[in-house]
Amino acid sequence: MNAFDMLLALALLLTAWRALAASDLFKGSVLFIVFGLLMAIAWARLTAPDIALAEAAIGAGLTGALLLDAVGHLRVGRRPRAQGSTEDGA
Amino acid sequence: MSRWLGVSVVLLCTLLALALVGAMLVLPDAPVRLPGEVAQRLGESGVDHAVTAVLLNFRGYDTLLEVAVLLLALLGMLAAGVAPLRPAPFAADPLLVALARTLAPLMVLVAGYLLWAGAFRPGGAFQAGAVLAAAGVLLRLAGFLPAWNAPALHLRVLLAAGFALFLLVAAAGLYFGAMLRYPQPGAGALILAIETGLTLSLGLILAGLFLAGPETPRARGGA
Amino acid sequence: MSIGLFYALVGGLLFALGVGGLILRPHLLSKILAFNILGSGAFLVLVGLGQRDGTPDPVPQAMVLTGIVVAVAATALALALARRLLDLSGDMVLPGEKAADEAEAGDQEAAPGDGPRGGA
Amino acid sequence: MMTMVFDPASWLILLPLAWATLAFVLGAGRGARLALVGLGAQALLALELARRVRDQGAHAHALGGWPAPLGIELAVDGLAVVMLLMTALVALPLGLYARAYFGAKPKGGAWFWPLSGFLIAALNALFLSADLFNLYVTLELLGLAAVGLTAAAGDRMAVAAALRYLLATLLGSGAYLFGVALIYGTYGTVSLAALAPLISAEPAVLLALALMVIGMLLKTALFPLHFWLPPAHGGAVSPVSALLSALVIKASFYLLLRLWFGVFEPVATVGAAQLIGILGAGAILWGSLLALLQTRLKMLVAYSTVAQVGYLFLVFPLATGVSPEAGVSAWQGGIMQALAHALAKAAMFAAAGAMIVATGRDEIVGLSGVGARLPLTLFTFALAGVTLMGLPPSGGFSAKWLLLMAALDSGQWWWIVVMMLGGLLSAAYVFKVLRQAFLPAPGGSAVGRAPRALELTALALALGGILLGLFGAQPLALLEAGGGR
Amino acid sequence: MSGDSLLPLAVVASSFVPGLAIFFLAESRHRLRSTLNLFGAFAKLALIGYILWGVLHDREFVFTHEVLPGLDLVLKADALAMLFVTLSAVLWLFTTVYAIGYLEGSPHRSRFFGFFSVCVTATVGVAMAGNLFTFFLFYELLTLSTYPLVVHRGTEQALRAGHVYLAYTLAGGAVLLVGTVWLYGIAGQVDFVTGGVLDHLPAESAPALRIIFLLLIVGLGVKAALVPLHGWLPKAMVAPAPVSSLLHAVAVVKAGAFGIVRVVYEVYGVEFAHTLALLAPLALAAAITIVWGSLRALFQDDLKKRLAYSTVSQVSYIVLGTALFGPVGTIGGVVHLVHQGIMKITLFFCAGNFAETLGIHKVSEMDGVGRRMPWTTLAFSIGAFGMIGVPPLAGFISKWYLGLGALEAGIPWVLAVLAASSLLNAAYFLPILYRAWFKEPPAAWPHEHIRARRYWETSRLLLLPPLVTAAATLLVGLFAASSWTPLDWAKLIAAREYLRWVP
Repeated sequence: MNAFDMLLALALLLTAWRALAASDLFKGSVLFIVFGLLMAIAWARLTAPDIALAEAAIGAGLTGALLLDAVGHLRVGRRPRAQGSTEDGA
Repeated sequence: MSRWLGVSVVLLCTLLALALVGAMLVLPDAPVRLPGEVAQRLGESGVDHAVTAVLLNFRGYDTLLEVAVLLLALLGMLAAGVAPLRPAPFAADPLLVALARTLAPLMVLVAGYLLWAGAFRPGGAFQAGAVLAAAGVLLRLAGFLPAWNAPALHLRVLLAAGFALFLLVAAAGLYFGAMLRYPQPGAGALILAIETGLTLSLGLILAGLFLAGPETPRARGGA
Repeated sequence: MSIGLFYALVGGLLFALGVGGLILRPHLLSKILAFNILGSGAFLVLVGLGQRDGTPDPVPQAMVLTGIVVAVAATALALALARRLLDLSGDMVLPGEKAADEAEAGDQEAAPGDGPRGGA
Repeated sequence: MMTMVFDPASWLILLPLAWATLAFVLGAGRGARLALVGLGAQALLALELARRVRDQGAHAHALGGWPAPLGIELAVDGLAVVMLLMTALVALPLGLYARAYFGAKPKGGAWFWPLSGFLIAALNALFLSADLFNLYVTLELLGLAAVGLTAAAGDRMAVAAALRYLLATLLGSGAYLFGVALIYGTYGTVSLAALAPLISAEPAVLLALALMVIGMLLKTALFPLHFWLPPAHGGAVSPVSALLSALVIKASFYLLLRLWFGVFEPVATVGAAQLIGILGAGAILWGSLLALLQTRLKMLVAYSTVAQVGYLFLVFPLATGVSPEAGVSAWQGGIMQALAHALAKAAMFAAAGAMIVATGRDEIVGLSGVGARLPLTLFTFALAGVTLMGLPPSGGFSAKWLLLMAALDSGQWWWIVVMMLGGLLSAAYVFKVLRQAFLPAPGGSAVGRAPRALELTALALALGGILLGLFGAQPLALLEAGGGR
Repeated sequence: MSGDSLLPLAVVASSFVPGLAIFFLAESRHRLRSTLNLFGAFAKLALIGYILWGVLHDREFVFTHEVLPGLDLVLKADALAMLFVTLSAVLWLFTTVYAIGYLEGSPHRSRFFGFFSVCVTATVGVAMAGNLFTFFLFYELLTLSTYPLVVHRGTEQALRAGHVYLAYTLAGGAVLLVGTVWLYGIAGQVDFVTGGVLDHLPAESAPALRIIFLLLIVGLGVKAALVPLHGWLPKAMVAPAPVSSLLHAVAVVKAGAFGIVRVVYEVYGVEFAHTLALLAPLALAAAITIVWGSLRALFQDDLKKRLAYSTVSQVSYIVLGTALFGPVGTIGGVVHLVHQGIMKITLFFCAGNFAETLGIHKVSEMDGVGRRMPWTTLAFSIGAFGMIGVPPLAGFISKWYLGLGALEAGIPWVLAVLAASSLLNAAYFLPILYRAWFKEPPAAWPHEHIRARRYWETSRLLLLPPLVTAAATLLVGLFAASSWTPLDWAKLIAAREYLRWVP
């Protein structure tokens, strides 16, 4: 354990906190991706390269992409409802 | 949710955090240590990389169920009900299209490498599958792949193939004395076969988690 | 303190943070984020605590690989359902938590820059 | 070597996984026949496994040929076999029911078969697993399958309910996973067999137990963590409601029993057990009261589940830190309650589904005329009600008898008061439905018919609840033979 | 398992199986339904006849089935059981005949007769229960199977009555269950054994045993309609007449009273109960019920309600006899179990006939009904005189033994209660008889459903049962001293229960 670990830990906690606290969901999602990448570094520090790979690809990459996709849908999706949608009966 | 409840949840979580930290700080040494045993049995596992050996041999049963979980997530999405199939919903950025053209084949290559590497160094089916899926998503974003919410038969076969193969091997293990037991000389080959099947199916499933999403007003707007 | 134990402690904090967020944040996306954070916390403890004597342990590492895949599966299903809910109701908030959503929005306007109430 | 080829324990996991996968490949709305064959075979396998346990006692099965703690073991004992039998014998009639139901009302049934296949595989795997981390994976498998089935109803309420359910179940398994992590950190293994002699009252172990217990309480929907259950069970399509209420919540309860009275017995305290008991009492009273206040039939039945879950948790105060006789009584009573509730609640949701098919609505006031038009279904509902009220002869009564015996033996009279009050309240909500159904149909409203298969399968389940009361000695003997505890 | 051990099960099944079959019959199959009903009733009688013959030849008929470890379902044919079983089976036959006539053409008959058969099954089970658990099982089955009968008409009033009925009986059942489980916890399997099974318990369990006794009596007292637990009975009068008949004469109230007899004699043992000083309070409760019921009966204009309050009062004669320490009192109580059944069923059959034939529901409408329906009124008169205790009718025998028993037990105030009750009985029955026989009939009856045809003042199926039971009221009184009468059996039972009795 050294200063780098300390910094990484602080960064992890901070990004997690901010990701949850963000009232802007896009910002939250981006912060979460940052969190995932930081996690990947942490895994590497724990001599777990397999997890680091998986975290970067799946945890940060895939989950982050899914989240951003959802945020995108949310931004577009909310608008027609506000104007009074007619086609949502289906 | 009342303010009072919020404050008490914060308080409880703080207490939880303190308790967890405190408890972990006073932990004595663990009486059982598995790394030694893993190293000792690595020779019998059929692969040289310890994590892969645990993942696909010693605790292969976890992995079998985990693939079922993935398939299940996709099934759940399909069951939640989605609007009928629509064509690619929006015109993609030309830059993205170019990127996808270049990157996608490269990613398939990387996936192949990861899969092969898993036997003796970090890597394996899941990472490879994730890269494949990423390629799929990229292609989707570039408009090369349609969204699908009612996968056709051939797609369903491919989605299930990896898991089905794994399941078959698990059942065949019974012949050798226990579920998921690999015959001694062929363990390495079997694991590679399973991993190949899984890579393909996992890539498809993970990509499917994007592609099989319900249609949203954005898609409607494009239609 | 070994590096394993250190990250395990961080995992404990992340877990508590995630639990608080999951309970307190009204928006579904925030809840899903919170679930992922609490999951990451648990993974860190699993590997970190297991390696607190300094030797890498492939067993918890394999478990975490499994766990990450399970988590992404759950996240994908949750997001798909949330999008479906958006389709059907026009919002991504569970019924009954809407009031809290608005109350929270009010809170944040009152105290901009203040952190979330969900956290350790 | 050949002896393992027909190992029923392994096949109980492999078979449903196989037919679930095949049903997925077959496509939406298909796979019913395949599933029914699978369910039938599963019932035979479970019976065969029960026979083996009765004759040869408990045994373990090291998967992949790797014994614990390196590998994962399946543990086949009395308790596991009883739960497997419960699953098999409830799922088979429900399968027949579902086929008839989706024949009459295809909505929400497109992916029912693969999803329920995975659900059943998850249940079987969970009951057999002897590895804490593997149990986590089975919990997630179970949770996602259940959520997928809930969401399949497709309407706004169902999707919202499914999401609420998903978040609750994820939080529950998250807490459990954290507990597992702490246990692995403390002892270096997650095998139940390896842990059993090691467990001691370390702070980390107590925290782990607390987290795992809370996680399981959330998944079993014990008051006041029941908020997610009524909308999910009440909002799903009827065959799904039956599966969820009868079987799924039993899985986390089973796991809790396993942990509390198994590896963690040395550190489980009377105070904590009493606390769980108080929550159970709260569930009995609050759930019954809310059931009585419901205007929708399926919500009433769902709240009844909240109440009945309460009885399950009386096991903890009644069997922790008491005399061996009282402990055995309570233990048997708790398991009897799980079995009885599985049969009765499956029957009740199935009967409710048949009534909804016939009347076309889910309101209790709409049931007038059901008594004349669907006497068999009403009779089924009443029989299921008998079990839930704990009247003899029924599994519910046997459970109540054993729990009362334990309460008296251990001098904890306060639980008796709760149980008696709960019984009367459940009579009130059951008869609320029966009374409405006895009323003649108002002019102009037409009560249709329900397919005969719906009525008969529901009846079979309800009769199962009664037969359990008459032949309860057999499962309990099995429990004993297999050294369930 | 030998045939003999299956016979008690067969007696129970002989009404259950036809009952189940009837549920599934189409509404229009009334001929098959009647055949099934009568077949069940006769089969049961035949089986009982065979068992009676066997009991006489010292054969044992016990069916045992393990329900839970240490908890058996036991059906057995002992003297007390056979007394009640025979009564139920005989009266079931008559009631079935009556009900077929009564419900002719009304809807939901399959449901009615189905539950009716289950109800009889439960009664027979209560009678033959060989231990407290089995008794409880059938006792609760009785509650469940009578509820649909009480609410059979489906009117708002019937449903309300059903609610009250359920509230009382289920709460009573819960109390009984607690008492039963507690007793099992203390004493192990609580079998019904002549002379009781508890007197070997250590002295320190006496307080617990007293509380358990209270719980059991309260639980049973609900069905036996002991004041103040009787509130459901008059309300349940909305049920169709055959139901009221069976409920009052045999099934529900009698199950409660019979349970009290079992608990006092064969669980605690009358001598042990006496030692624990449990009998005097029970006698007092019975006495209060007797007087209170009679008083309330006096003020009812509704004929069935008057009869209902009369039941409240009369059933407690059984309890009173049970609580009188001494064989003679026991004989009085046990014999009244049968006598009250025969008399009360007669009265209810007649009340049903008045209602069904002429639409008469109230005492004030009965002027001159004796001229229009002489046979029914005659039967009614015999039942009423029996209730009052006029010799040589059945009721007289009961009251005679109860009086003697009171003297024997040294509780003379019971005599006063008996006298007061008889006076009150006369006060509420005689005006009815006076109206019916001596007043002028009105120009038109309230609602004449069935016209008189030649000799038949009403439908045959309605008229015959009350005539037979009225004749029985007379005969069991007249020939009380011969063998094979209820009195004879009661004496046999009493002789067995007092093992150490030295008069």
